[in-house]
Amino acid sequence: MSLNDLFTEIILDHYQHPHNHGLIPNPTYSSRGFNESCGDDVQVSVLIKNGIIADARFSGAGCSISQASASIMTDLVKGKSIEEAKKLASRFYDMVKGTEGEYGEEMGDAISLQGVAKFPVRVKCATLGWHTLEEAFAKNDGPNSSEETK
Amino acid sequence: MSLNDLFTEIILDHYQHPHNHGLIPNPTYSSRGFNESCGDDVQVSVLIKNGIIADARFSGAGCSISQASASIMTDLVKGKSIEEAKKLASRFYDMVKGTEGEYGEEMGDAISLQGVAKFPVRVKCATLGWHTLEEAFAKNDGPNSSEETK
Amino acid sequence: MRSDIKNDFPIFANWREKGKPLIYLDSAATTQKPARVIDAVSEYYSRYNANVHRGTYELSQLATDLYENSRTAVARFINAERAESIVFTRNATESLNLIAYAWGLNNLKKGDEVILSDMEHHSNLVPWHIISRHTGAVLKFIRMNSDFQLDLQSLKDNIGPRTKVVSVVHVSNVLGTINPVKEICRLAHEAGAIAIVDGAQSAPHMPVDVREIGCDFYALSGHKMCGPTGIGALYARYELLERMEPFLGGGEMINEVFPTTSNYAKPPYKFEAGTPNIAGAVGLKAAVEYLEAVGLKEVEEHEIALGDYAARRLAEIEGVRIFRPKTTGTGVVSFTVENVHPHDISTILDSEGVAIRAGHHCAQPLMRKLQVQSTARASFYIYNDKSDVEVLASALEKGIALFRPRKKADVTK
Amino acid sequence: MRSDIKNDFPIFANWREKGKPLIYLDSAATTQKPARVIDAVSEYYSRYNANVHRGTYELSQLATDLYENSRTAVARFINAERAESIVFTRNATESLNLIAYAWGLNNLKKGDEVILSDMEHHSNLVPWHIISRHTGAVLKFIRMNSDFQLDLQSLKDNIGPRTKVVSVVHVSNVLGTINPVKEICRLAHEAGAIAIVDGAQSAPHMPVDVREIGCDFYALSGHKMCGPTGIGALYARYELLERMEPFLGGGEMINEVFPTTSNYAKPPYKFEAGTPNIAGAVGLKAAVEYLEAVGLKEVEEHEIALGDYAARRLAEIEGVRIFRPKTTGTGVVSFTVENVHPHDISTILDSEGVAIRAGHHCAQPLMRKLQVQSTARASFYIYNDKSDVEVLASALEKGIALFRPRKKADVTK
Ligand SMILES: Cc1ncc(COP(=O)(O)O)c(C=O)c1O
Ligand SMILES: Cc1ncc(COP(=O)(O)O)c(C=O)c1O
Repeated sequence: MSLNDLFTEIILDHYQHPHNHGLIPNPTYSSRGFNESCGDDVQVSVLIKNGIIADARFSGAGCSISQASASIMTDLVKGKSIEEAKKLASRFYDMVKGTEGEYGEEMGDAISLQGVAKFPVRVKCATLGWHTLEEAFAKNDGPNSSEETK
Repeated sequence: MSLNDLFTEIILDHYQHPHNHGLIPNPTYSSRGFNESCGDDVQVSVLIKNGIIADARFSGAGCSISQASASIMTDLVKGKSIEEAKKLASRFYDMVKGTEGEYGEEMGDAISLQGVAKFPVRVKCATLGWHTLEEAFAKNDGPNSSEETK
Repeated sequence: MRSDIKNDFPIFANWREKGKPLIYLDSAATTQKPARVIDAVSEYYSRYNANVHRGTYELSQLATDLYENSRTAVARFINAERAESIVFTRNATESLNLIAYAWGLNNLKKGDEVILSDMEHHSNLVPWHIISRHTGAVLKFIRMNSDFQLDLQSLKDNIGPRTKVVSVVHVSNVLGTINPVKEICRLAHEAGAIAIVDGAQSAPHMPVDVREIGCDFYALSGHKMCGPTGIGALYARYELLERMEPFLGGGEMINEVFPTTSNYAKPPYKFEAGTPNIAGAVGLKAAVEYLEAVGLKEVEEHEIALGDYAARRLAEIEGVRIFRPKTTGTGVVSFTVENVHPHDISTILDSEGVAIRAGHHCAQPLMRKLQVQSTARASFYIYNDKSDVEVLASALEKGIALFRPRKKADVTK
Repeated sequence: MRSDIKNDFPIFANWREKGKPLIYLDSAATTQKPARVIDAVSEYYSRYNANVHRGTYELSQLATDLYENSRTAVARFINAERAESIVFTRNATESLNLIAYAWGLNNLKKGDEVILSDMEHHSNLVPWHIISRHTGAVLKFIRMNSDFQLDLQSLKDNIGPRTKVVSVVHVSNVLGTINPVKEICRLAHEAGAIAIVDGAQSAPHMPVDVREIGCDFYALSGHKMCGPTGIGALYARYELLERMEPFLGGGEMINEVFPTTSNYAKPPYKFEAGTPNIAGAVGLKAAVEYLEAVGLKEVEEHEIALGDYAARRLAEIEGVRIFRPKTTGTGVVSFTVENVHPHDISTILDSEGVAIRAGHHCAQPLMRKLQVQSTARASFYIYNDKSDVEVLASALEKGIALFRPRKKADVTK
């Protein structure tokens, strides 16, 4: 259980230089998530075009794991359908909870979060962005009105 | 710790044939007391004439100890001043709580409650009548209006 | 029941050292604790103690896991649909107050009706007195018939569009009556009311399935089911918890707090303000597992058999009157004895090592219905057997002899 | 402080078995438990377990005596005028909610004012949010100055005839600030308001005298002072308790119950509905006695010395910022580190066996005042010493090195 398994170079890089940081002005879906255990706060917004995630961004503040994971996530889901993104989320949960399995190419930089499985207290940080994305998709009121009016 | 120390003949006699049972129609002082631990319920009423307890009665329902003790008490306090009655109450508490001391003549039949000291759960029963008497005396509103108007 | 089951409970051996065996017949008030539960609590403090949920280190994560595993165990024990339907409280009383305050205070209006029953424990009466005082809601009662059973017709007659809550005790702590809660919940729901079951006396004593019962809320106490004091649970349908306002405010139950407003965490956390009784929850899990190992069906059968036997045996004694339904009794046997007050009975029995309860059993309105001030109550559990009933019966006979009516003696002036 | 005091707490030896010593620096969240407390709880269950108050047999009387003796011990611990001024609760949170509900809901009216402070724990905020929603009372705040101390002038400016309640934390769980509660209570009383002190972080750490402070209410948690989880206390001036409406309704707290009304027992029983955490109270008594034996003055001096030392040592590390008043700090040291999030600090320290807390510490409004999202917090207690500070400091230096800012790497596409 070495710290280097958790705070990998890739994680620290995403943390210090996050990708897709900010919010989409008229997102199709958006949501805000809290990590009750340490106060992490993440907002995720997504733009859908022709059934495909055309843009995904996040903002907020929090620990290296939550921020790096959200950064990686926004990279990963772009160009995917909602269904594909959800499938990836579920694969991701499996990985960080330490479920046996092959986690390969399709995980992209997220593979660098595999070490989280050895730090149970940090699982919630790693999954915060993904849960928030799923909540955005699941909101009862469907796509944000912004999409409706477009 | 024999049962015969507690349920003495005198107690059982007072229980089965209580003295001064009932209520005084226009009492100087009266109060009602509950024993929260077993539901005993005692009402005590007292008539003062010329600074002396001219009459004392009790009613209610409860266990042998609470009823016998109240019966004995009403016998004892008649003819005494309020101060004397209070002094007796305090002697009585000492006795049933097992405080060392000589408890003689002045206790009358109450001496038969000495065995209560060996049954801590029953102390509250034995003191209920006396506490109710003291509460009657202590009531903020002073003597009942019935005395006032007499 | 295993004949050596008493050995699981250290208190019996420890008490015997004092001279006489303990015949503990007050399990409806609180049960004794098996070593397994006592040890689970000690072990928690000696190995895993830390605050839960907000911890960011391993020890705290271990404590959190132990606490949450207990929730899962309680959910399984009463067949709740999910662990998050379980809110930890201090006891059944707090569980019932939680509903009355968090649901009642925010949802009841003047003229709304709350239906309780003639055989409720004070814990399912007084909270509604308080809430009805604040809201103007009206209380009504399902009547009890002469066989100490609830008269469902009186529910049907009273229930209607104004009924917002029906809350009843599953098993009476005085009579042992098992009430038809499934049918009562069905009637409540038909009328659009919420249905609450006070399970303080059912969870410890029989298999309970809250989904089969169909209740919205179910309250239980850990200390009455071999668990520690200070821990209880409220089961609730999760959607109800989501819609409800919180009860106590404080740490753990919030999402965001601003100086003058706050928004709340998801249930069950929304209802668990402040540091919970973590060791209590750990002990409750051990208790649940212990009872599951014994088998709840077996517990139930053992108790009913003992209750039946005791009721028969005591009824043979002259002057004894039993308050127990003819067919649906449990291990609770309330009785009175002519000319001997229940409190005196209890002292007499205590001198023989037999612990029973005497009093109103926190059910004064029921006492008035029974037209008694108090009763004596023997309540049996897994560690009791027929020999306990024999000791009880013969001690009782002895006491009755002591109190035989006598003429006015001349010892008093 | 005795150098072998760690041996009183079994968790340290047990944890060491796992490989590395436990440097427990989260005592403001909950303290570890001495063997004496753990054993008192076990012994209670193994020898004296029965329900309290209504018992009519010896075992129940023993349990009742143990429970009531604990009340006496807690009263002595904070120098309450009488044992009946102590109400047992689950924790400080419930104590504060009890006041808010039982006093606040029944006495506050639209436009009445409740004064809190900038450094309150959520437990002294959220209950007032709930009650102000129900009553229309308005919340105001005593401001904090730049040395992390309360600015009494802002209290004087705000207090007035509409002020009905002033409720403040005695010692801040984030800053360690000791607030001038005696002066605050005096100002409250001058204005005719009731004065409440949240003592969750003072009772465990210094001699407390509620009569000297002059407060009307004082709340504490057992688990923060070497006691069990699930037991806390509310001190109140007895006359206030007498005048107050009850909070939870149920068994034990009543005198007479009728179907639709009830009247109540005397305080403190009026406020203790249902079966209490008896074992918790027994353990709390053992904790109180343990702390009295150590000496509260000694506890206080030890903690302040350690807090001062740690604050100095950590401030030497580059990028560390300390949130602690210059003169009146305690054993609580909150800090942040440039470029390293508190949660990451906690993980780094945990890997060296050092348990600290990271987060908002249930004080989000205070975090906003401090303009941080969260802090790391080391909180010291009797079983900590300077060597713990050294391990903390060097682990922190290691972590900071790991997180040194780097250029955008090419490992990411
Ligand atoms: C200042 C303060 N008040 C109240 C509380 C609440 O204590 P508990 O969670 O034991 O109810 C705490 C504990 O974190 C605290 O530090
Ligand atoms: C039927 C019933 N309901 C509620 C309660 C209250 O339980 P507790 O005192 O554990 O809150 C009891 C316990 O006496 C009970 O028998």
